[in-house]
Amino acid sequence: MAVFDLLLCALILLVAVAAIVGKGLFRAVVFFVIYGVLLSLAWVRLDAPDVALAEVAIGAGLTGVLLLGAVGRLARSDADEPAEPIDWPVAVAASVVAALLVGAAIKITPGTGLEPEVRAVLTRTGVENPVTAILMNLRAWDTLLESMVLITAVIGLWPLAQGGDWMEPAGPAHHAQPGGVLSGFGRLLPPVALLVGVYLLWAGASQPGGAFQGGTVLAAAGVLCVMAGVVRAPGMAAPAWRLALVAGPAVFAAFGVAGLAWGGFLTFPEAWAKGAILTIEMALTLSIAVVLALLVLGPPQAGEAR
Amino acid sequence: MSVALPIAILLSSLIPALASFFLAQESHMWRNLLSLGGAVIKLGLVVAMLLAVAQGAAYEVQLNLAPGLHLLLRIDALSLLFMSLSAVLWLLTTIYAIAYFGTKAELSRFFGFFSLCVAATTGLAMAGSLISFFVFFEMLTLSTWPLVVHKQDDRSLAAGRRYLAYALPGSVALLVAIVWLESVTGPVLFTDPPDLSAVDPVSLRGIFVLFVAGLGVKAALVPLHGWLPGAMAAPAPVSALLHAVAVVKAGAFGVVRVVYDVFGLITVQDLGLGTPLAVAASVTILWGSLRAMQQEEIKTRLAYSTVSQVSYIILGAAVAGPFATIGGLAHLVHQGLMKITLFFCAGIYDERAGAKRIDALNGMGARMPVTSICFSLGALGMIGLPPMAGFVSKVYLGIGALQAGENWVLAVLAASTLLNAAYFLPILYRLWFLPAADIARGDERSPMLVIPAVITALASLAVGVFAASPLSPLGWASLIVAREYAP
Amino acid sequence: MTPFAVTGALLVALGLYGLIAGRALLRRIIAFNVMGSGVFLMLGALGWHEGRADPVPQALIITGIVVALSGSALAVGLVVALARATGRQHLRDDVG
Amino acid sequence: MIALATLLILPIFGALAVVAVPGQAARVAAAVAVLSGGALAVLIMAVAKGGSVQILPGGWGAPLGIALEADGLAVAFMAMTVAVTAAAIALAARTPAIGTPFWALVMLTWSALNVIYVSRDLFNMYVGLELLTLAAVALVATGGTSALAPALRYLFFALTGSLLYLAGVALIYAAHGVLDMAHLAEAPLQATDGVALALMTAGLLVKTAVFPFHAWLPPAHAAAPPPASALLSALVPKASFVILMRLWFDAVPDAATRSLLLTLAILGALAVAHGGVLALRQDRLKQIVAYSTVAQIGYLMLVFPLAGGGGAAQPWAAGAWSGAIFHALAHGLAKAAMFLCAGIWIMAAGSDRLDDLRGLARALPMTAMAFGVAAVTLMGLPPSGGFTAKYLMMTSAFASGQVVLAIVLLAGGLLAAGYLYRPMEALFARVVPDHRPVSRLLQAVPLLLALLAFAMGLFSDAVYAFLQTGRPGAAEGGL
Amino acid sequence: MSVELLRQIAVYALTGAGLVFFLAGTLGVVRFPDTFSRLHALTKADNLGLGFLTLGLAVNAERWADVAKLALIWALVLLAAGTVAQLVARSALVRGER
Repeated sequence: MAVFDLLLCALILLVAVAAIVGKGLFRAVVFFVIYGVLLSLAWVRLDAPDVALAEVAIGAGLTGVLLLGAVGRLARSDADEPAEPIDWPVAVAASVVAALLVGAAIKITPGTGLEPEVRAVLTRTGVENPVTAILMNLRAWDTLLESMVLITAVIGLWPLAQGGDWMEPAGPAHHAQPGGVLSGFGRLLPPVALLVGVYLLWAGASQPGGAFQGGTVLAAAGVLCVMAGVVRAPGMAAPAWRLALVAGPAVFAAFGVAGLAWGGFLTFPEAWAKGAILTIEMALTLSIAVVLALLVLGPPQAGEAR
Repeated sequence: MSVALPIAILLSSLIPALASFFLAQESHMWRNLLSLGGAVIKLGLVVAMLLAVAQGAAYEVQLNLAPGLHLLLRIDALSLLFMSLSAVLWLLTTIYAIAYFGTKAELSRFFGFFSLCVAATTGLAMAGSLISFFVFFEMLTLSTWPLVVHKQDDRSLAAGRRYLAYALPGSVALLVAIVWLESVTGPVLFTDPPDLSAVDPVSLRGIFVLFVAGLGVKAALVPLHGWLPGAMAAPAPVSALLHAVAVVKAGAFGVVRVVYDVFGLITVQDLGLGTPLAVAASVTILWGSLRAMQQEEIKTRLAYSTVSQVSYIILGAAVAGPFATIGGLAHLVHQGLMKITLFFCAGIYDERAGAKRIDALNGMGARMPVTSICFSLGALGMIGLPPMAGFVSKVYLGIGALQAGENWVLAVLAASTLLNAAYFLPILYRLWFLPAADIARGDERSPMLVIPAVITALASLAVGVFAASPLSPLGWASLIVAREYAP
Repeated sequence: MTPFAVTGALLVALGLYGLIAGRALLRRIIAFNVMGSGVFLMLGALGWHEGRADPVPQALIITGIVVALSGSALAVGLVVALARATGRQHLRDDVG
Repeated sequence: MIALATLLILPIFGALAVVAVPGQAARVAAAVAVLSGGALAVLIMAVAKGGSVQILPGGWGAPLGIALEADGLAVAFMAMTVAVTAAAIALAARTPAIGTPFWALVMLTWSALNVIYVSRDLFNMYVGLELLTLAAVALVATGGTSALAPALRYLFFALTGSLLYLAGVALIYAAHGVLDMAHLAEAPLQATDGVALALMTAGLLVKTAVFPFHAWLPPAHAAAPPPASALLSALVPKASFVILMRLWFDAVPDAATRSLLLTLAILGALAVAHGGVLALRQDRLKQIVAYSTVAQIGYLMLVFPLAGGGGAAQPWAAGAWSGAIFHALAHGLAKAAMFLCAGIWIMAAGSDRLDDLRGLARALPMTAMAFGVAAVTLMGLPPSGGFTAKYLMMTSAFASGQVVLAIVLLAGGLLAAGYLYRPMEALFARVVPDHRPVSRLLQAVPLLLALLAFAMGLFSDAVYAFLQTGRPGAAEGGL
Repeated sequence: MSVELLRQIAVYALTGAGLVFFLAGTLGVVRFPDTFSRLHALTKADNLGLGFLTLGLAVNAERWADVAKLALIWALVLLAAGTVAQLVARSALVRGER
């Protein structure tokens, strides 16, 4: 198996170099998506299925779509894109950092980390999957802040909209032929995606999965619906979208404050921990789906022919 | 150890200052009431404190800024001397300023910063530790700048820029000296002088030089006096109170504090710093007088005269003889009274007769007799004609120099007396003996301008004549020297 | 699993190079993501011990990936807005 | 404990409420400001009486969970944040060009700051830093199309900084198996910690915009709308500085080598010089004030070499450490006041070019006074908090023999006088320009902030004593 | 020749065939001149390859649930590949390639 790992590592490095220093912006983005997929393979080899799922869904998937959309909008043909000249002083600095990091990575003998402690406490967290236990209970404060980071990204894009206000639907106008293949595909896939997303959310308690991975799949389904013209793109005008956007962190924070009543900030009583976590995760998945859809579609551009 | 009085004195000018900032331009009545009221109350409080101190009362207030950083207000004879001088003169100058400005613009701002300045000066007088002195010293710099640039024309803005260009590096030098000393000896209080044994002589000299440099800017020692003549662009009340009393005296007062309460006279002599300081003061005295002779305008001539006169005080501090110290301290008050009279008269000439240049003063004696008499009294006093105040301080300085064996100081005093005569007598000659130019005008119809000048002129006369009595500044100065610094 | 840790370290350096020396803004965003995933790979690989992966780094990495996405989304939004407003695709020529 | 939780959660609910109900954005922000003020008062009392207040979210505590602790330093910074943010909100309420995103981003920046101040967990600080960065960059971007390029440069610098920091955290976790600072302090130093700490420090220096990583700060802070730049300049770089202080004073005090202290001293000195000289050459007020931030941040870096320089003669402990915090607080208040003044003058005279400001002292006296008071604080002249800071740090410098650093402090003060005098002189020009009147109430906002900096100077004894609660040992002993 | 051995052989045979078809598809993409023929190669070969691969994995899977999941994956990928091929073809047409 070591040969496979070495081969995988070499491939990852090669694709990463191609993405960063290779010729052409569109090629770089394609290489980046491939890099994401290879990386999730690496996570599978490292027995981290949750991370593999997150990496391929969010890292390769959504970020890839984001970048592809951007390359499309920047509308620069690839032909005249020169390969970037090597900037030697920075290269030297980077290689020094590389040397330091590799040296450190080799010197560190991986220990058990906090794995035994987590295992000991797992039963009291209300979920079986240790990663979800950490995310939703042990380090719940990090996850709440992380969902706020997502909201910040959306609000950050808000002033970039044409009129500085994001009242029209998100993203560029889409024209899919009504009877065409895309609209057909757009009607067929979403129900399945919905099923997979909810499954991922539910399975998160005991197997790899969880709010973020589920949310991403739902977001992808949402973006597809918008592209297929099945649904009008979400926009800040509709209060429903805004509430959906805010639901996740709001529920999470509400539970946090409620926790003050019986133990402490963000404390879930062990009896209802599983129920509480699942409610939070459902709200979180909804919010994440809406946020990621808005992020991928980007701020509204009125009148730009797609 | 009652705490209320010193704080009350401080507040008596702080509260009017802060209040008048918020007054509208039109409410002259309220503003005048505030300033005059503040001045009267302060004078009353200072007199009350004088009487109490005479019966042996003592005052000390400590406001902790940081554990080592105490704002200590402590009353001793020296601080009382300087405080009573500034209280009296502030009242007179406020009256003068109200008449001088009438209804010109930006008066709320003016009187606000004016009272803030006096608050800083009294705080400085009462400061009981080096750091408290520095805090008020800097507040004085900051509150004087808006007064210097009050007219907001290019000339006064340039003067303001020069003033800060000198004052801020000066404050840096002073701060370095303070922190350098305190980092070795711990916080320095004027009550118990720090034991300087821990500091090696070389850095002790360095600290002393930095002290003199920092304070010298305000005391207008020669190389550092550049800002003073330019500051004459400020309106008359500002140059009268600030550049004759508050700011300049603060520098001299600081040097006296440092020489006596921080280093102690013996250490200064042992380190061999007494003579160089005396030389610096003498150079300033002569240089100031020489430059004064070349000035065309009244106020710039008076400014250079201030530069030289203030150094008498520093000379008194530098010379080791007790009489010199008494002479120097007495001169602190004498010079204040005489110089403010001259500035008042210069202001009246400018305001009433539009006479800024000296050659415009021909025949003013006839048209403005009272002002001219006051001016003459002040001028003669400055020259040091017996029995005027100037003569008393110069005599004591001379005797002190003899006691300390510094005979060359006598020559300096004599030379400066001649130079004073050289730049004051021509003015007197023009006032009384030259015929008035035909278009000359001028009247003394505004009593509120003239009365303060008369009072200060008479005071400077009385201080000279009744010098022997214990109540006079001279008597007071000898009390200070006897009680505090028996060398 | 040191090979993955070493790869992570090299990816960090590669990403750092791209982030600083990149001319086209989108390329710098890609470099940012590569550097981020490099750090996560290093963190994850060093947490792997005899067949069992330490769950704490996994949770941190999932949080990190989502944060990296938000960063990239904001960056892409800004780049597109800048390109549409000024037609410029890089920050190199002006001061900085 | 309830008060601390409220302070942490309020801005988060505020941000969510603003997104949910954009119409009431200004009112929500005002309500959050008022309630936070109340919670803060309760917290100050609690910490003053009973020492640091701790929260263990989820009840797990370190090393598994995250430990949050509000000690003197954290509560002081939270207090300054409440004051500055409330003032910025007050001014923004009356600035026409402010849209809904601004309000939400102010709330988000605020919550990120509170998170960072109280966090004791290295990764939690990373998430806080990222939330702060994205909110701050977005705040800059609200400044319109001219603000896009500076915002992007800010984002790339900040993201590089965060990832360098994260790389360090990864190495620390891999070597020690622990993220909590208290546990890290007890664990023996490992061989790889040198690299990890170097990376983390480099990352944090980039985010604090210390020379030579400061290129992003002036264009970004000048391009943002004035209330936003008040928050950006006064608060955002301070957060990563707090983490740097926690790292070196709480987590690994004995890992600090001579070379590190020397480097930080040199970078600090260069920042003071570079920021000051460049500020002298700007002709727009916001540029001057932004470069002044670069210079003032240089002072903060001097705390590392100066710490522990108290010496026997001083009757106080941890002079340099407390001085640096005094400086950070006083600078925050004064800098926010200055940017709000700039905002008011832009409202009145239309632009912040120096020659458009000529004569405004007569037209808007209160704002000129506020700018004057803030300038005095930045120059470090008494009676301002800036003076107490400079005095404490200078005494430590002299006592520990590092006189060069005292010279840097003084030179910085003079440079500040230099570049702040030009706007003052322009304000005091005689010509009264035609300007739109600004209500006195609005002018009072920056004046209040500036006077707070003075009050910090006058009552510095109480503030000093408060800062000592939960002070790390290394602050007195030195690195 | 236990059932187990037979299963192993079947798995290897099927996955091997799948890989061969993937290889063919990739070769097609590299060698063919224009977009349409590349698309042709890609969709045909890769889908077949995928079919064999999924069969091989299904044989290898222990539980029926996994087989169902594999079938779902196979169906979805086929659907996606078809749609994408259509879209790429149309955009190539729009861009005027004949």
